Amino acid sequence: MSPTTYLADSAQAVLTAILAAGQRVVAPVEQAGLLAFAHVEQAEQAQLIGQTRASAKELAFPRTQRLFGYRFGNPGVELLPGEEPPAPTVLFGVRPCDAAGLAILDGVFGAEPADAPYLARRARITVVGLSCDQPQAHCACTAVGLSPTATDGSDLLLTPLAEGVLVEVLTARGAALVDLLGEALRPGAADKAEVTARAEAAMAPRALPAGLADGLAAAFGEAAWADAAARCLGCGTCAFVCPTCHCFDVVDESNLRGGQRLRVWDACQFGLFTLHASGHNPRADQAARYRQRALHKFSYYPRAHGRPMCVGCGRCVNACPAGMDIFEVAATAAAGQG
Amino acid sequence: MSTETLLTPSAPDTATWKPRLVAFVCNWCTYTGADLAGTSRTEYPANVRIVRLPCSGRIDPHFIIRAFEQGADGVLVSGCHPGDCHYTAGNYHARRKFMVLHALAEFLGIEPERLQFSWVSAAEGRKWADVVSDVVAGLLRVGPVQPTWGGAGELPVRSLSEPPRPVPEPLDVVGELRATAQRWLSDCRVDVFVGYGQGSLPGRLRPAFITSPDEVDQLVWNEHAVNNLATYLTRGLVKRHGRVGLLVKSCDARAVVGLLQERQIEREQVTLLGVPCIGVEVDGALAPKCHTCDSAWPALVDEVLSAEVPLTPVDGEGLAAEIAWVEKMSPAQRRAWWQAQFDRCLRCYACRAVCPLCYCSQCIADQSRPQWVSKSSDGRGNLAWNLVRAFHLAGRCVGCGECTRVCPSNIRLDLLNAKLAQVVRDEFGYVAGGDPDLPPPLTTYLLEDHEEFIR
Amino acid sequence: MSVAFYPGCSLHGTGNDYAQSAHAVCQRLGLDLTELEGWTCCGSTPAHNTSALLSVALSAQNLRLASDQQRDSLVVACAACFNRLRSARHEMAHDEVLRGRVEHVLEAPAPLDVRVDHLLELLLDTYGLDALAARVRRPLTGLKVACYYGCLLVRPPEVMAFDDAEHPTSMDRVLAACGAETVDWPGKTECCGANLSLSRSDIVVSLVDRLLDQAKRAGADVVAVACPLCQANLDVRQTDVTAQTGHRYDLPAVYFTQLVGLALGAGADELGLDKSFVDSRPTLAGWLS
Amino acid sequence: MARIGVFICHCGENIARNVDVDRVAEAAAQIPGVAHAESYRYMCSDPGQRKIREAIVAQGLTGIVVAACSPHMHENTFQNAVEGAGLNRYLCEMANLREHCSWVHSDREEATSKALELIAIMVEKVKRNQPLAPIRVPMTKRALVIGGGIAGIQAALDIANAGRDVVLVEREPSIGGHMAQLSETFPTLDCSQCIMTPRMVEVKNHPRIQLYTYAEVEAVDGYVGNFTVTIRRRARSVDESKCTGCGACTQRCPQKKIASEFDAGMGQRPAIFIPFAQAVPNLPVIDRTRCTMFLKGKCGLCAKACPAGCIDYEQTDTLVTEEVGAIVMATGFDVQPPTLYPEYGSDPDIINGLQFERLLSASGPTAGEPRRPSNGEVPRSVVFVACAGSRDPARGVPYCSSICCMYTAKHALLYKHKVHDGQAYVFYMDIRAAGKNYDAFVHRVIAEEGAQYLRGRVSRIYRDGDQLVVRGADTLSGTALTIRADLVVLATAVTPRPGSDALAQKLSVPYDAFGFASEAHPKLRPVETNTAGVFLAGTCQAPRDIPDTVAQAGGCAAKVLALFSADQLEREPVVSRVNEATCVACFDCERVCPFHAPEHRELRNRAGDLLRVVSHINEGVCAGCGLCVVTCRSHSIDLAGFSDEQTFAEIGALAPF
Repeated sequence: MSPTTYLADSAQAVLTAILAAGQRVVAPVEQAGLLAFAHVEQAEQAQLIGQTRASAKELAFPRTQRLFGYRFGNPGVELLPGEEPPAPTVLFGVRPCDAAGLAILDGVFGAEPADAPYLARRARITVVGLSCDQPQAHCACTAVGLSPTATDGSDLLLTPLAEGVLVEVLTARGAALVDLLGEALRPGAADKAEVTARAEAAMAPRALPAGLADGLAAAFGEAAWADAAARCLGCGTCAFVCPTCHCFDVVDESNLRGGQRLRVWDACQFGLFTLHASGHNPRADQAARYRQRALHKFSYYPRAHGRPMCVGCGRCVNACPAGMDIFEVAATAAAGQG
Repeated sequence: MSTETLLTPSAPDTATWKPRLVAFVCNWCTYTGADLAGTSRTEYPANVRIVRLPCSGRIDPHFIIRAFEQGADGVLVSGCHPGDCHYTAGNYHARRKFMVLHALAEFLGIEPERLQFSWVSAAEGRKWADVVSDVVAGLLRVGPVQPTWGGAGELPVRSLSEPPRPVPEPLDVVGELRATAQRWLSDCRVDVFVGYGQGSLPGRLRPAFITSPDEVDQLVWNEHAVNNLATYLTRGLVKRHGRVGLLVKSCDARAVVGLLQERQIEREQVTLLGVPCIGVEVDGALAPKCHTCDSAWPALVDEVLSAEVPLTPVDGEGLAAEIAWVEKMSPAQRRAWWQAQFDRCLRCYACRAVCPLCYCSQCIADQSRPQWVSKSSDGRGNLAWNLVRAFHLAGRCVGCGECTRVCPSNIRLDLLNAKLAQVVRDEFGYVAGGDPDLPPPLTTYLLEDHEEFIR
Repeated sequence: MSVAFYPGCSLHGTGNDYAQSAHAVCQRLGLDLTELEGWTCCGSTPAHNTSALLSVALSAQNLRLASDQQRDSLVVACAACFNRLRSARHEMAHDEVLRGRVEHVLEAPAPLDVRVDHLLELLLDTYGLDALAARVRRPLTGLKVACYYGCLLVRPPEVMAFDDAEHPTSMDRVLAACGAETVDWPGKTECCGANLSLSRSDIVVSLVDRLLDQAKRAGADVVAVACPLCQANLDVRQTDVTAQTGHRYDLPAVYFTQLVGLALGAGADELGLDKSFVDSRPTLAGWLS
Repeated sequence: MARIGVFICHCGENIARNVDVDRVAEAAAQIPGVAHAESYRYMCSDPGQRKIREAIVAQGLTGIVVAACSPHMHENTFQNAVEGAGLNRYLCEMANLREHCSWVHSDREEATSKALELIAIMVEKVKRNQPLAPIRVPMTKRALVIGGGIAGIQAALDIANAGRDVVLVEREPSIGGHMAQLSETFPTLDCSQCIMTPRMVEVKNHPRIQLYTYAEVEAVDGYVGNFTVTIRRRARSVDESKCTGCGACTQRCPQKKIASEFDAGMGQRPAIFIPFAQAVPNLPVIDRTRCTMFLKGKCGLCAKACPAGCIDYEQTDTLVTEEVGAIVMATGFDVQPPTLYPEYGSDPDIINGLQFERLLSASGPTAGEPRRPSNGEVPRSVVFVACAGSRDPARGVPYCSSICCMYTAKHALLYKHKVHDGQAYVFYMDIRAAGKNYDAFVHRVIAEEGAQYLRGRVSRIYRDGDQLVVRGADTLSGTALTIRADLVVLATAVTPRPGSDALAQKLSVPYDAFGFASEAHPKLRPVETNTAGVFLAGTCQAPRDIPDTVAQAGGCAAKVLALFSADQLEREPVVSRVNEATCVACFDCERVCPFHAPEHRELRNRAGDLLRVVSHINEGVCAGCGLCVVTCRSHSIDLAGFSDEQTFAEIGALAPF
C-alpha cells in the first residue's frame, strides 16, 4: 500500500515531473492579461499564483460539444459519431474550489441516467489540486463549507508549505499518477493546518446565514427579488465562469448535406433560457431569473444534496458587469423573509 | 466524409483545389448582366455560383459571413450602378453598408481578394465576365481559405494600450449629487434616481436605484463609477418606475443621444443629471477611452453638478494608436491575432448586455430560424457573433467601452468599435452620439459617397 | 509654398519691361520672385513645330530644375512659356509613353510634383484680391483698360485650365482691384498674329488693326496684356497700321504688371514705362504722381 | 416533408451541348428532398409543361425547380404551368442552366457539375418557399394631374372623358403652359393659341375636372390607389366666387412696368394682372412681391376700382386635401436664359427662342410684329443660333433639347413672312428633324424662304453701335464669318421646370442629373415610374415636341384608366412583413425605405390601452427591394419570396458534392 502523503520541492517541480513522465498537461497560463487553463509543454509556462478567470470545468464540460453528426441521403439519414474525447490529461494547478466544482459536476452528470459525453471526457482527467495560499478579495470558499486547502474533487492535492509542498494522494487515479513521478516525490507528511489557518485569516469574512436553504425557499414569493435583481443585465457571465453551473442547450446545425447536434453552454440568466415555443416564458423577468439562480445554488440543490451548489470561488461576484453579489442577495432575501 | 466537413471545410487538397466564388447579385442589373454574358456566349470561369436577390440593398452581410462559413473562398457582391437602382436608392444604402463591411473585413485580416464588390449593369455582360475572371484569378493568387478559425494556438501577445496613465483624483460632487437627487425625488420630478452606490467588493461601485429621498446617502461618486447607466433605460426601468433621473458622464450622455435618435426613449421620460468627469479607472489605470476624451461636461443634460474641472490636455492617440498597430500587421497576422481573441469568446453576451445600444428584445444571435449565428462557442460561431456585434454598432457605438471592460475573456471589442467609428467618421463625416436629430449614418446616404472599393 | 520665377527669353530681351514691372509688383507685395537657377528655353513655338518630344523635354527640364531646387511651383509671366510649361506637364501626366521617353531624355523622373502658375494666378489665388486692394496706394480710378488675354494664356482650355477660355476675367479682376475700370470688349481672346509678325506682317497688321479698333470703340485708354509678343505686336505695329490703313490709334499697350505697379506706387522708370513705342506716360500721367 | 420535382431542359442543344443533362437528372434525384427528376428537350413547350403538371399531380410534388434558362425569360411561363396543376405559383423556382452555365462554360465536365450545384441551390430554396397570394388593395378611382400645360390638359381631358374624376393642379395663375405662349406650331403653322384655348376652356367646364390654379402640391402621402395629396392654394388676393374677370382692377393698378412672365419679359404687366387675355380661369391675381399695398401698406386702388368688391388683401394660402388613386406628373420645362455664354454678352437684342415666340405671337407685346427690344424697330437682320447651350457638355448641358432645330426653322420662316426683305441667318451644328414632315419643313425654310443656314458655331457677339456683330465659323466653306445683326435669337437649352425635382422627391420618383424625371424603363415602360401609380407626361421626363407630348399624355391617361379598370389593385406578393413581436420600433426601416412603405402601427390590448408602437409595412406600397430587411438589426422584417431562411438555405447548398 503506497503512502497517502508525499513531499516535493515545489509545485513546479511536481509539474516538471508530470511532464517528464510524458503526460498531457493542462494548467493555468497567462493569455492576453488573464489566467486561463491551457495546454502546457514546459513547466515554466504554468502560472501557479492567482485564480484563472474561467473555472476548470471546460475540460470536462466544453463550451461546445458535438453529440453526434448526421448525413442526409435520399432517402434516409446516416448517423455519424459524436466527438472524440481528448487524450488523457492531467489538469494541474486546480484550486480547491475548482476541484470541488468538478466533484459537484461529477454528481450531476454521473447520476442516472449518466451523461456519457461528460463521463467520457471526465474519465480521462486526473485532477492535481493546488491549495490556495493567497486568497483574493472575492474568495468565499469558507462560506460554503470548503477551505483553501480542501481536497474535494482532487486526485492529488499540493499544498505549499514554508519549505516545499505537501502532496496528498486522494484517489487511485492520483496514486497511479504518483507512480509515474519517481524521485520527484518523497514519502513524507506535514500538517497543513497552519497553511489553512493563514489563508483563511487572509480572506474577507463572508458567511451564509444559517437555515438559508429554507429561508430562501420561503422567500420565493417576495417582491424584494425585483429590487435585488434591478441591476442584473441578464448576461451569462456568472454562469459561464462558475465551476458548478452546468446548464446547456442542444442545437442542430445543418445544411443540404447533413449536420451535427451540439451541446452548448446555456445560462439561466438569459431570457431565452426558459422561453417556450408558445411564446410564454415562465421566468418572464430578470427578478425571476435571478431568483432561480440564487435558489438553485442555495436552496434546491442543498435540500437535495446537503451542500450548496457553490464552491465559493467568487468569480461571479468579481466578473459581474453590474456588481451583483449572489451571497449578498441570497442572504438579504432570506433575511427579509424572516 | 467526416462531420466536420459537412459544415466546416477542412483543409483543401491544394492539388485539386478550385476556388469557390459565391456571387450575391441584384435581380435587375447584375443578374441580367450575367444573362447577357450568356446570350453573348462570353466565356468565364465556372467557379462562380450566383445567388439572386432583388436588390444589392437586400444583400445582408450575414449572407456573406455564412458563405465563408460554408466553404466559399471568395464572395462577390454586385448590383446596379449608382443612379440605376430599380428601387431608386437600394444600391446607395448598400454602398454604405458594404463600405463598413469592407473595412471591417480588412481590419480582421481577411484578404481583400476574398471579398469583392462591383457594379455591373444589365448591359455589361462583358464586364460581368471580366469581373468574375478577375476575382477568380485573385482567389487563385491567395489560395484556399485555411480553416484556421477555431484552433489558433499560441500567439505573441502585446499590451497595446498607450502607457497606463494614473487616474486623477475624482471631483468632489457627492454633496451636490445627493442634494439634487433628494430634491428631484422630493419634488416628484422623478420616480427613481439611478446613480452609483458602493459595491460589495472593496473599491468597486455599482449602479444604485434610489426611489426615496431618504436613501440618497447611498449615492457616491468617484473614479470607479464605470458603468454606463444609460443601458438601464431600455431594460425596463421606465416601465417599472415611470420617470427616471439618470446620472450621466459625458460618454453616457452620448448613449442617451443614440437612444433618442433610435426612438427607444422619449426625452421627457428621462431627467439627466450631468456629472463632470475627468476619468474613470479600469484595471488599475485610467480607462483607455478617457485618454482621448475631450469633454468633462456631458451634453443634453437637464442639470449639471458644479465642480472645478482641471484642464487636462487631450494629447493621447488612444485607440487610434492601437488601431494603427493592428493595421501594420500583415493580413495573415491580423487574422491570427483576432482569431486568438475570438477563440476565447464564451458567448456569455456580457458585451451585449452592457451595451446601451444593444436593446433588441430578441437578438438575432438568439434566433434559430434561420440561425443567423452559430450557437457553438467555437471559431465559426464566435467569428460570426463578433462580426455581427461590431457591424450592428457601426455608426452607433458611442465608445463608452463597457463591452470591453466587462468581457471576461479580454477580447478587444473596443478596437473593432473604434475602427468602425473611424470609418464612419472619415467616410460619412458622422460621429455617433452628437446630434439626436441626425439620421444614423447607415440609414441614409449621399450620392457622392465614396466607392473606390467597388469595381 | 516655395516658388521660383521662370522669366523665359523674352523677359530678358524685348519684354524686359514686363520683367521689371513684375519684380516691382512682387517686391511691393512681399512675394518672393527669385529666378529659377539655370533655366533654359521653354521650347517655344519652334520646338513643338520640330519635335513633340523636344518641346516637352525642354519644358520638363525646367520643371526638373524647379523640383531639384525644392520648389512647389514655377511662376511664369510670359503667356507662351506658361503655355508650353503647363502643356508639357499635362502631356507627361496623361501620356505614360511620352513620360517614359521624357524621363529617358532627362535621365530623371518626370517632375510632376511642380505646379506651373501664371503671375495672374499668383496674384489672384495665392495673394488674393482683397490683400492686393489693401496695398493699392494710387487707385487707377478713371482709367479705362481693355484687358487682352490673347490665345496662349487660355487655350486649349482642358490643358491650361485657366479661367473661362472664351470669356476670361482674371486680369479684369486684378486691375479692377487696383481701381481701374475694365471695359467689356470683343477682342480679349482674339489672336494678335503672334510670330507671324516677321514672316507675314500684313496679317499681323490687319489683326492688330481690328483689335485696336475694338478696344478704342469700347472706350479703352490702354490695352493691358500678359504676353511679351502680344505687347510687341500691339505696340510696335501701330505705325504700320497707320501707314497701311490710315487708322491712327495712339493706344498704349502695357503689361498688366505695369498698371498694378502703378497702383502700388511704383514710378515710371521702375516699371519700364519708357520702353514702348506708343508712349503710355501721357495717358497715365494722372497716376504718375 | 418536401417532395421536390426537378425538371431539366435541354433547350434543344443550347444546354445539352455543354451539360450532360442525363447525368444531372440522375444526380439531382439523389438530392435530399427531391422526389422526381427528369429532363426534356424543350421544357417550355406544351409537352414540357404538361410533364411538369402531370408529375405534380402524380407524385404529389410540393415544390418545383425548372432547370432551364434565365428566370427573366420563362419564370412566368413555368409559374403558370405550376398553377395549372393546382400548386401555388410561388412554389416554383428556376435554376439558370443556360445563360449562367452552358452558354458561358465550354468545359462539359465543369459545366455539368456546376449545373447540378445550381439545381441543388434552388432545391434548397424551394423547400422553404411559401405559397403566396397576390396582394389586393382598394383604390380611389380619381386621378391627380400636376401641371396644366398641354401635357396635363390632354391627360386630364382623356381621363375625364373616360368617366373618371380628375384633380388638375397648376402652379401659375392660368393653365395653358408654354403652348399658350407660342405663336404658330411647326411644321403645320397652326396658331398655337387657336388650338390650345378651346382645350383650356374644355378643362374649365368639364364636370369631372376639379381645377386648382395658382396652387402647388405640398405633400403626397400614401401609395398607388390610395394617395392623399395636400394642395396649397396660394392666395390670389381676389375672391374667385365674386370676380367677373372684368379687368377694371388691372387698369387702375399704378404699377405697370413689371416684366410679364407670360411674355417672357418681352412685355409688361401691372401688379394685379390676368396673365393673358385667354387665361383660364379668367381671374386676376395680385403679385404680392410687387404690389404697393403689400410693399408699402397703402394704395388700394384696385379695391376701389373693383365693382364687385372682390379684392381681398387679407386672403391667405389655404390647404386642401384630395384623395386620388393615380398621379400624372406633367410639370413641363423651362428654357435657359440667353446669358449662358459670357462671350455673347448680355444685350437686350440677344433673346431666347421663347422670347422670340412672344414677339411673333399675335397676342404678344408687339402684336406679332417682330421688334427689337432695344429700340422697338423691326430687325432687318436676325441671327438664330441653335444649340446655344444644348449638346455642350463643357459649358451647357450635354443632351439635345430636341425641339430647337424645328422651332428655329419656324422662327426663320415666320420672320421672313413678316419682314420680307429681312435676312435670317441660322447657325447650326446639324439639323435634327425627325418628325413627320419635319425635314420637308426645314428644306422649305432654306430653299423657299431663303433663310441662310450656316453650319458652325458662334464664337462671339458684341455690340457695335446700333448693331450686334456676330462672329462665327461656316465650317462648310471653311471661312470665318462676321455678320451684323439687329437681333440674335439663341435656341437655349430646355431644362426641367424649377422645383420639379422637389416634386419628384415628394412623389418618390427618381430623376436624372439634370432634373428630368426618370421613367421605369426607357423602352417598355416610358410613361410609368418606379413608384406605382405615378406616371410621366411631357417634358418633365425629357425634352420633346407637342405631338409627342400629347401622345405621351394620352398614354398616361390610358395607363391611369387601365389601373382604374380593376376593382382592386393586385400586386406581386414579394413584399416585406414585420414580426411585431420582436420589432423594437427604431424605425430605421422607415428611414431607408425609398417608398415610404413602413408605417407606425399601435398595438393595443383588448381594453384599448396602447401597449407598443411597431413598424408595419404597407403591402400596397412595398416594392419588395428588401432594404428594410437588411437594415433591421433584430431581423424583425423578412421579404416574402427572398426570405432570410431561403437565402441561408441556398448558401448552405453551395458546398461541393
